[in-house]
Formats: sequence, structure tokens, C-alpha cells
Amino acid sequence: MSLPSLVPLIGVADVVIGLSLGSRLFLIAVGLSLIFGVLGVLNFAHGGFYMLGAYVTLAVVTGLIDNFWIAAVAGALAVGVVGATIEFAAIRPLYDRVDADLDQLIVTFGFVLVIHEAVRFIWGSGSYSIDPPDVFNFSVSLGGSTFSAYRLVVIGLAIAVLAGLWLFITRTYFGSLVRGTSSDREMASMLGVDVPRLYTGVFFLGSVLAGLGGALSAPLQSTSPALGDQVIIDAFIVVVIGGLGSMSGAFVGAMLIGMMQSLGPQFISAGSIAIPFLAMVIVLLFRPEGLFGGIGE
Amino acid sequence: MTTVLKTEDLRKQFGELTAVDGVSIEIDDSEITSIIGPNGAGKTTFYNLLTGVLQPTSGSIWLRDDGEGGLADITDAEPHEVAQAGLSRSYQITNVFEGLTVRENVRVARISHEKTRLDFRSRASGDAALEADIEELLELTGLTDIADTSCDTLSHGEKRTVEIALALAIEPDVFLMDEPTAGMNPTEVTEIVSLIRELDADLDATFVVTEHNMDVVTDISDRIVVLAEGAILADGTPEDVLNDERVTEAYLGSDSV
Amino acid sequence: MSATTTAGGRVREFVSAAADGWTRERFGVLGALGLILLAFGPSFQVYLFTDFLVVALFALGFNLLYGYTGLLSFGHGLFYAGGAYGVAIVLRDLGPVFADIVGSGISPLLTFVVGGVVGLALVVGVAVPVGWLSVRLEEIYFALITLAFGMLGYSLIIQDPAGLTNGTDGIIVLLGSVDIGGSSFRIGARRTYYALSVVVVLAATYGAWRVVNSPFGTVCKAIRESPDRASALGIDVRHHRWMTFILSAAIVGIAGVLRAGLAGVASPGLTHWSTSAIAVIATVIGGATYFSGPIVGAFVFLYIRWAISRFPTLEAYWELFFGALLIAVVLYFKQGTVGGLLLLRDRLLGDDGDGGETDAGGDGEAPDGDGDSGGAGATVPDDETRTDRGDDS
Amino acid sequence: MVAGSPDNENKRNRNRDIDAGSESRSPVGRRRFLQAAGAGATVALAGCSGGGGDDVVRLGATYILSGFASLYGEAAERGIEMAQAEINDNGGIDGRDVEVIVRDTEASADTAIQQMRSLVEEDNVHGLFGLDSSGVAQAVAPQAAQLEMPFMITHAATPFVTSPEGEHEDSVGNDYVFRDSNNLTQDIYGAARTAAELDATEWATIGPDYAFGYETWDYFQDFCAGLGVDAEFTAEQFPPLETGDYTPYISSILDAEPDAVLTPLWGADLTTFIGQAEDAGWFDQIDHTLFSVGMGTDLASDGNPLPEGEYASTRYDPFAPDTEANNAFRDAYYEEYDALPTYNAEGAYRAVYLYKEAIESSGSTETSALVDEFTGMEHSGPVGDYRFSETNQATVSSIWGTVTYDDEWESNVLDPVNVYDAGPDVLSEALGDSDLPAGI
Repeated sequence: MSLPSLVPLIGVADVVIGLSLGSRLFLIAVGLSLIFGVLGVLNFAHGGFYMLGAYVTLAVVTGLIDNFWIAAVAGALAVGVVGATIEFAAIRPLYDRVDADLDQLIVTFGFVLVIHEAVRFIWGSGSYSIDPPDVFNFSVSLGGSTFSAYRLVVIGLAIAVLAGLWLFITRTYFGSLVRGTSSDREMASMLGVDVPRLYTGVFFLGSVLAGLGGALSAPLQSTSPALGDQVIIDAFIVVVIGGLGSMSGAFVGAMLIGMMQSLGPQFISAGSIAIPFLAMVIVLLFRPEGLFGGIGE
Repeated sequence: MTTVLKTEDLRKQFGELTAVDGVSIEIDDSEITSIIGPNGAGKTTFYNLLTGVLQPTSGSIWLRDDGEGGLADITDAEPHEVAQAGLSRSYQITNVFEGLTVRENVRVARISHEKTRLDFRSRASGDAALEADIEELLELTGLTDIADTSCDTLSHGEKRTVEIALALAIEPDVFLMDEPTAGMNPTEVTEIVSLIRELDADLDATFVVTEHNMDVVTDISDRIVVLAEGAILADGTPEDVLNDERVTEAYLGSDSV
Repeated sequence: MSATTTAGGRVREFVSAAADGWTRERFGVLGALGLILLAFGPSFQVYLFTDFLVVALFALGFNLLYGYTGLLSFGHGLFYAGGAYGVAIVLRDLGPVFADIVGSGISPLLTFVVGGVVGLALVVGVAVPVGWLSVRLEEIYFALITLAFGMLGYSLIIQDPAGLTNGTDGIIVLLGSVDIGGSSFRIGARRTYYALSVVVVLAATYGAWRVVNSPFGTVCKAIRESPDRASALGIDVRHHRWMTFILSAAIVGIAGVLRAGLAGVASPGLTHWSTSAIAVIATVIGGATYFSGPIVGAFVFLYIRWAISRFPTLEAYWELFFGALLIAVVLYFKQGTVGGLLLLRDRLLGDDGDGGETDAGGDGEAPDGDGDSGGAGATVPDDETRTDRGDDS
Repeated sequence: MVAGSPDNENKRNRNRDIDAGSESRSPVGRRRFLQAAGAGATVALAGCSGGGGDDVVRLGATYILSGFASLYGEAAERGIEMAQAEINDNGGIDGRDVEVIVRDTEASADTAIQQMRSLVEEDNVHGLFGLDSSGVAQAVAPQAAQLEMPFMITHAATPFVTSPEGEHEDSVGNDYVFRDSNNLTQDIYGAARTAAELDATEWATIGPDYAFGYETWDYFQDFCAGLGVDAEFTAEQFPPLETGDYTPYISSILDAEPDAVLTPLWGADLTTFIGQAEDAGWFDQIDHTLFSVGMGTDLASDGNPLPEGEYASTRYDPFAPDTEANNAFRDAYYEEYDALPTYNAEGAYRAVYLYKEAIESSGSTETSALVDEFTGMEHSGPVGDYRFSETNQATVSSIWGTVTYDDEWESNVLDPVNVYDAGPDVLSEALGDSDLPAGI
């Protein structure tokens, strides 16, 4: 098939689905990227945080308050608290080590196992799904295809998160501290920034974003303990392609992978799941700073 | 008197900042040359350019070629190629193999020099000739007593000496010492100065030293090169240079010394 | 070393050394005895120990790169799977061909051996380019690119574009029976396979131990301690890491070949990052700075897991235990189990002036004293001094 | 353009799924704990005598107890629990109690084989049964022969484990491996028979990316050819197991505009798929969807995501045959678990009884005696009367029907239901000149 004949086959639905997949990826990846950009920590447990966010949301919706939005916020905050605790207790002691980044990677990998098992212990190993909040629980037909209206909501929220983060980083005092510390930790420390507290704060924020991602994705997928292991690899791909530490990079990278996942099954039969990894290898080799922009953007 | 190391219009740019600004210098094998200058004058960048850690923006670097007696272009060489070509260095911030013993440290350097690093079949300590060389070098640098001590338990002064032993173990033509007395107490400084003198007398290597301690500089140098803002400000015998008004000004203008 | 002695002299020397207190020789003799005795143990214990040997070799290969050059790979499962798939494909596709050529009596053995060689060659063939590309990066970026390569391999095995790997289901590995001169044995039989594994793992471990103590290995350790210092001494760090990468992959590949026969299947899960992580867990728990670290770590990993499995309520959550252990080791005691055992030995024996104290400081290396993996679980690794004396005599 | 949700009833049901899930957890937890106590005792015994006592008949079962398909394992555990309780309350097996040790395969061949070895060599079981995944079964079958231990497969459907080695390149059948549930060939034969009666010519499939997904599609095409069904096969998608979002695959199928789709998706993957298919308007656009594993999980929970009016198969139907044995089993099960029995519960339940019958009839728990008994055995259970074929496959029927919600049982059932005889002769004839084995 030649390219011109392919183009009309890409329907509106494919694009919407791709963007919603990308939005979900962005919400996981942006926190991962933020944490790496500022703390230099590659958080292997970030997928676990995402999964935890989904579970807490499910638990709140079905057990406490039947309001998805409140549950989602609760999920995000709970994960934030877990993340901040982990940073304080297990990552902070490692900053000054010679091979700090590898030790941190291994420790956060330890938490992958711990969170996975804790979730299984609390919620069992089955998988759960919930409906989107009632207001958005309907299907939209567009250009001959149908999709859930909630997908549009997720896309909108991802854009809102990106915009919010951008404002937060560029326009607030805390944001300027974050920027300063990410470019030169020692200098920031000498200028009187309480670096450890700032780190915990950033880790909290990154974790909240992961939790939020999990919460918002809960109506789009089934939630099981394996979820964390699946998404962390996707998140790694996204942050590498977008550039470790870059937020706008995470957005573009996530949308790229999302579109690839959406269109892949239609155009590439064999090898489609290999492509993202191949892309990851190529970017690491030729543009380790990522395709889009540098730190803090 | 032959030139062992030469740079031509060496320049290094970091974005807007010019760290090394057109340095041309020739070092002779007969003298100990000191390179001094205030903080941020570009000394460490200059060393990193010489040793291949950084690539210059423009200019070239030449090192004595063992075979012909001429000079070989090492501008684009990688650090290990520079070292193999005969340029060795010690570091301002001590950089030795912490987890290894002193003897193992030196052994690594000798293995590198003997080009046996890919030999994975014999025992590392099994080469009698190599061990003898190591012993000799340890003796020369006065490390024999602590030869089997792990470096991470050594004192600062001892580690500086290990640095020197390491750099010498690859039998360099030129030995760049980056602040050999940094962080040392007066006794250690005296010891290291006399060690440098001894080594200079015993070995073929040509010594190039950067140093903050002006007493040490005047004590050991045959020639002093002053760097300021990335360029050569003065170049000559210690008396000439230290009496140069521009030098005094450059130093007084900054906060150091 | 140049002191050539007659074979008889060597034997006498060895015997006297073994009789002379807790020397390396005595540990060797006891270890060998233990391995032989174990062959007559309960069938499942033989299986479990074989499993341990294979995982130990996997982790040992991984640690050649991590512990000895400081590169943390999250993609060594690729080579584990490479060995397994190499042997599995040969057994599946060439088994009948060999049977036609050499007769069905010997062909299962021949096929397995050829398969092992093919598996190893495949692994090296993959490791050469993958390593060359990967060692361009360091630290976290190296971990990420090896992860990507591992998962790339995983994707390709699953999608099977060449029609070789049988996708998600993997390839069944059946190691037939050998008939030679009237006697017949099954390669896959528990004790036969155990004996085979012991021989292969011991040989590979000894090889690795030699490498670690060779000039090559010494340079590796230097690179781990300070790569820029090493390159300032004229060492081509990238090239050296590349060579180590290939060697490390080859050892993991041998473990992969053994894994295929033991598990009875070559499955794509072997290339998944969670399999690569097993090597990380075992190595870190055992102590990455010791030669014996990954071996002891694998022992701890498998036997604790087995012990947990005897209590099904706990079994479901064994990963929790290892997650917590991993965190604790990295945070509080990076020397791992081996470091702990050495410390315990020093405490128990006190400073008896055998030089152990000074040398323990140089534990960057501290090769496994008994040099055989088999006894490693049971014996306390020895320190450098003893090893040197043992070998130079 | 805004369209209402096509099936509010099912949406609500799916929502309730969560409650059911969390409630059903506690009994499982309790049972696991009881097994733990049992296994602890086993260790002690094995430690003393080295060979387990003769006072109990010990069976080992391997199912998926974690991950995307854990519901199957949990259903099997229920069947086992029931059989065990019934047998032990009624004199046991020749006076000996039966004890069943259930282990998790994690849906991995590697793990399954390890568990199996542990059960045989550490726990000294007298026989094995279980398995949910075809891929796992394929790898386990040769190991059963090596361990010389009978293995009664109760769910995994690949025909190659009941096709003698050599019949086809993938065949791994041997004397030790049996199957008491219907296999993929039998099941898909029914699918083709169902297809023959539908007004649909263009067919597509969306199945899991492993042997089971591909085999289903291969057999379906060959059966259609063999039975002379007028069908074209226009699209196929094989997403990996545990795919989080099926939507891209769904829209790819929808773009091909088939009349009908056969899908062997299973476990949580099926649940995820159905929800996303509904969102994409699947059930409006595609006339018929045939779920070949659909009834495996869904009866267990009272919320059923299978849309009414579509077609599904089962390997055991709680209402057919309408025999005393079946009705008693169904009612007892419903009493105990407040849900209709799934085929996985029934398959496991029956496996325990098969061992009971074989042991009592031969008076021995020796492997050779059990294998002899199972070979060609005629048996009867809730599923009906059947025998084991020459290839050790139970000659059970193929059951397909229309998904219908039943108010009385508060569950989906198959109504009307068609039971197709699927013995060896029927299948080999229907396969025509296909080179695929019948596996029976």
C-alpha cells in the first residue's frame, strides 16, 4: 500500500484513541521525568505508584464515596504520601554515594516488588474495572467510529496537567527553586535552599502525578497487580525518547508512543511491539538527551 | 633541549564562555615547568584538553614521538591514547583505585603499560618481571611499607603519593601534575617536594606542575607560565615572572592567594 | 609458578595442604565430597541444587560486568534466553538430522552438545554488537539501553518474525536417551543432569575466577573504581568494557543452555527484564564486590524461596521478602551476605594475625576462596592471602 | 453526535464486579491458609518417612491462581474443595481421605513444571491434574511422562496434548496425559456448526498472541471448509496477553467490517476487551460475536459482561444434560458459592472423582495402575457420560448457545443451547482434508 492510500484509513477515532493512550502514558512519564530531572533518580517503582493510584481510587469509589473525582484525588494524594515516605526513608540516604544512581535504581526496584506484593495482599490478584464517571459515561460517534467520551476527558486533563506544571515550574517561587536545584544542586544548597526538603517535595509531586495517572486510567483499562510492571517499561520508553528530565519531551514522547500503539495493529503486523524498544535504543545511542529539549522544559 | 609537548593556538569554548583562549606553548625536556594562575584561569581545562578528556574547539596539541624524535599530533586522541603516547597526569582531587591495594593500583598501571590488559589467562600477580617493576616503583616513591594496604584506608598524603606512583608507572615522557600539594599539611608538602625533585633527577620524564602554593612553585620550577582568563599572561624564569607587575595585578585582582 | 613438580609431588602437596587446617584445599575436598553426596540425596533436592547452580552461573556472569566494571545491566536475560533458545532450536530442528547421520544411539547427546555450542555462539554473536553499542553509555543510561535491548529481544522472540522461536509458547526442550554399547541413560534424568550441570558450572566458574584474577580482571576492577583514572593510565575503558560485556554474556549464555534442559522449555520470559532482575537481586543480596557474592546470593535466593514455598500462605508473597531484603542490603549493608559472613568470621575468630584484617580491607577483590561454586553456599569464602598462597605453591 | 451507552444493564453489572471480587477474596484466603497447614504437615511427614504415609490419597493440582486469569484457578479450587469434602464425608477413597495440594502456575510453563516436580518429588502426590493454559500444557505434557505421573488436564484445550507424539510436528500426547474436559478441536467444531447456521459470510478473529489464539483460528477455518460453511476470513488480530487497551485492535477489526467474529480471548483480557468493544460500538456494528472461552469466568460472578444475544461456548453446562448428577452438582455448588458452577470448577471436581474411581477400581495408587485404569475408561459426571478415546481425550460434547440473562439464577446462561456430539469420527470427518490433528 502506498502512503496516500493509507492516510484516509487513519480515522478520527484512531487519533483520539492514540491521544488518549498517549495522555495516559504522559501522566506516568511526566512524574518520572520530573523526578529524574531534579533528583537524578530513575524511579523504577513509578509504575507501581501508578498501579497503586488506580487501586486506591477503585477502593474509594467502591468502598467509601461513590464519587470518581474525589476518589481520584484521594488516590493521587495517597500515592504522593507513599512516594515522599519512600524518598525520605530509602532514597535520601543514598544521594552522597559514589554510585548513587545505580543504588537508587536498585532500591526503587526493591519497591517494585514490595508494592506489587502489598497490592496483591490487600486487593488480591484478580483484575478490576470501573465505569467512567456518569457524566462522561457515553459513547461519541465521530467520522464513522465510536469511542468513549471519557477518552476526550483524559486527553484534556493531560493537557491541563502539562500546562499546570509548566506554570508551576516557570511562575512560582517553588518552581524557580526546582529549576535552580536541577541545574546545580550544590549551588542551590549554598544559596540556602533546603535541598533535602525540596527533593522530598519534588518526589511527592512526581508520585502524585503517577497516582493521578493511575486513577484517571482506571476506567479505561482493567487494573491488576501486573499493571505496574507493564506501564513502567512504557514510561521508560517515553522518557528516554522525550529526554530524561524534560516535561514537554515527555508529552511529545508519550503522544508518539500512543499514536504508535493506536495505529500499529492496523499497519504493521509483525514486529510492532519491538518498534518502541528499537526507538529507545536508537535515541539512547544518538541523542541520549532525548529528541525534545533539555532539562526542565 | 628538545620540545616534548607543544600546543598551537589552543582554544576551548563552553557556549559563550572561553575557558582556554589561544594558548601556544612549548615545553622542553630539560626543565620543570609550573603553570599557575588564579582560580578560573583555565588551568584544569587546559590539562583536560592536553589529556584528551576535552576536545579543543580549535588549535592543536603535539607530543614527542618516541620513534623519530619529532612531534606527533594528539589533538583528537582519546584519553587512553594520549596516555599511551606518553603523557601522564595526576589529579587535583585525588583519583586512585580506592578499593584496590597500593600494589594493585600500580599493577594496573604496569599492565596497561605492558599492554597485557587483554590477557585473561595468566595470573595478574604471576609475572615476575612485572612484579619486580612494581616493587622498584614502590620503593622509588616510598610506598613499600603500605604496599598491601587498601587505598581507601590511606591518609590523604599517602594517596597523593599513590597518584604520583600511578602516573609514573606508565613511564611517561611528560608528567602533568595537577596541584600535587592540594590539601596537604606542611610536613607532607616538604616530603612531596623532595620526592618531585628526586624523581625529576632520576627519571626521564618531563614535569609540568600546576600549583597554588607559591613557595612550592618557586622552589621546584625552572620556568613559570602564568595563565589568566584562559590566555598566557607571562612566561619565563621564576624571578622574571614573579616580578612581573601584570602577574601581581592578576593575582591581587582575584581573591585567591 | 615456574616451579615444575611431578604429578606425584603435586598430589602429595595437595594432600598435605588439605590436611593442614582449614585451607583452601580442604574446603575443596569437602566441597567435592558434598557435591557427590548430594547426587544421592532426595530427587527434589538434586533438582533444587541444579537450579541453584544454573542461577548462580547466571548471576556470576552478570556480576562480571556489574561488580567488576561497574556497569549495571538490566538486559542480561537476553543472553540467558539466547543460550536456551540456541539449544532448543537445535534440538527441535536438527535432532532428527543428527539421528540420521550418527544413529539414534548417540545423537541426543551429540545434539545437546552441538546445541550448547550453537547457543553459546549465538549469544556471543548477539553480545558483540549489543555490547559494542551499549558500552558507549554509562550508569543509568547503560542500565536503560540494556533494558531496551533485552525487551527488544523479548518482543522479537514473542513476535517470531523468522518463524524460529514459536512465539509466546516457547520451545519444548526434550533431551532424549543415549544408547551406547548396550548401556543407556537419559540426559535429562535428574542425577545425570545434575552431574552435567556440576561439571559445566564448575568449569565455567573456574574460568571466570581465572579471568577475574588475570591482568584482564585486574584492569576490570580498576575501571569499576575509577574509569577516568584507568583511561588516564592508557586503558581503553570502552574497549575493555566491551570485552567484559562479551565474556559476561557468554557465561550467562552457558547458564541459559543449562536452564533450557533443566526447565524443559525455552520460554520468552527468560528475556523479560524481570528475569534479568533475578541476577540483580541475587548479586546484590550476595554482595557484588565479591567473586562469590552472586553465588551465595543465588543460594540465598533459591533456598529461601524454596523454604517460603513450603508454607503456601507465605508463598504467594515471596517477592515481598526479597524486595525488602534488597532495599535493606543496599541501604545498610552493601557488602551483602558474603560481607556479612566475613564479618561474622572475623568476629568469631578474632584477629588471629593471619593478615585477614588488612586484606579484608582490600575486599574490592576478595575472590572466593574455595574457587568452586558448589560449596559456596556452605563454606565461608576465603580472603586474598590464602588464595594467593594456595595458587603459588 | 452522541449515542447512548449500548448496554446499560451490562455496564452496571460490570461495576458490581468489584464488590464480588473483593468479597470472594476472603474465602480463598481462608482456604489457602488451610492448605498451608496441610502442606506443613506434609513436610513433617516427608521428613520422617521419606515417602508420605499411606493414610491419605494425595493429589497435586496446578492452576493459574494469580494474574489475569486467576479466576479460573479460583473456580477450580471451588470444584476441588467440593469434591474433596464430598468424598471425605462419604468414606473417602477406599477408606482413605483425599488431600489435594493446589499450586499456582502463574500461567508460565517454567513455573508449572517446577510446581509439578515439587508436587511429585517433595509432596509425593499420587496423581496430578489441572492446567488452564494451552501453552503451559504443551510444555508440561512431556514432563508428566518423564516424571511418570498421570496428569488429568481439566481445562487447557490444545489438541496437541491428546495427539500422540509424531502425528503432527507439535504433538506431545503420551500415555500419562489425559483430558477430562473438551478440547479446542471439539469446541471449535461447535463454533463452525454455529457459524453454519448464521447469516454471516465474512469472518474475523481477535485472539491472544500465542498458540491457543492461532490454533483456534486455524481450526475454525478448516472446520468451515470441512463442513462446507460459506465463509470468508477477512481480518485477524492477535494482541499480546494482558493487553491494557484493546481499542486499537478493535478499531482495526471494525475497519474490516466483518459480519461475525470468533474470539478466544479469556480471563481478565476478555473482560477488558468487552468493555472497550462496547465503547467502540462493536456490538452495534458486528452482527455476531462468538466467544469460545466466554462462559469460563463469567458465571462465577453475578455480573456478566457477555452481551446478551451473542454466542458463547462452554465445556460444561450447568443445565445440560438435565440429569440427576448434573442437577445435584449444580444445586450443591450454588448453595455453597452463590453462583452457578463454571466449566473449570466442574472439570476439577470431576478430576478428583476420576482419581477416586481409578484408585478404587484398581485397588492401587501406583502410576501404572492409574494409567491403565484411565486408558479407555468410561465415566459419568455432571457433564454427562463419556469415555477416554485412544488418545486419552474425553469424548464430551461441544456446547454452544446464545447468551441470555436468567433472572432466577441471576446469571447469564446459554439459552437456547446446542449440544453437538464431538466424538473422534465426527471430528475427523468434519476436518476433511486438513492436516491438523483431531486430538481425540
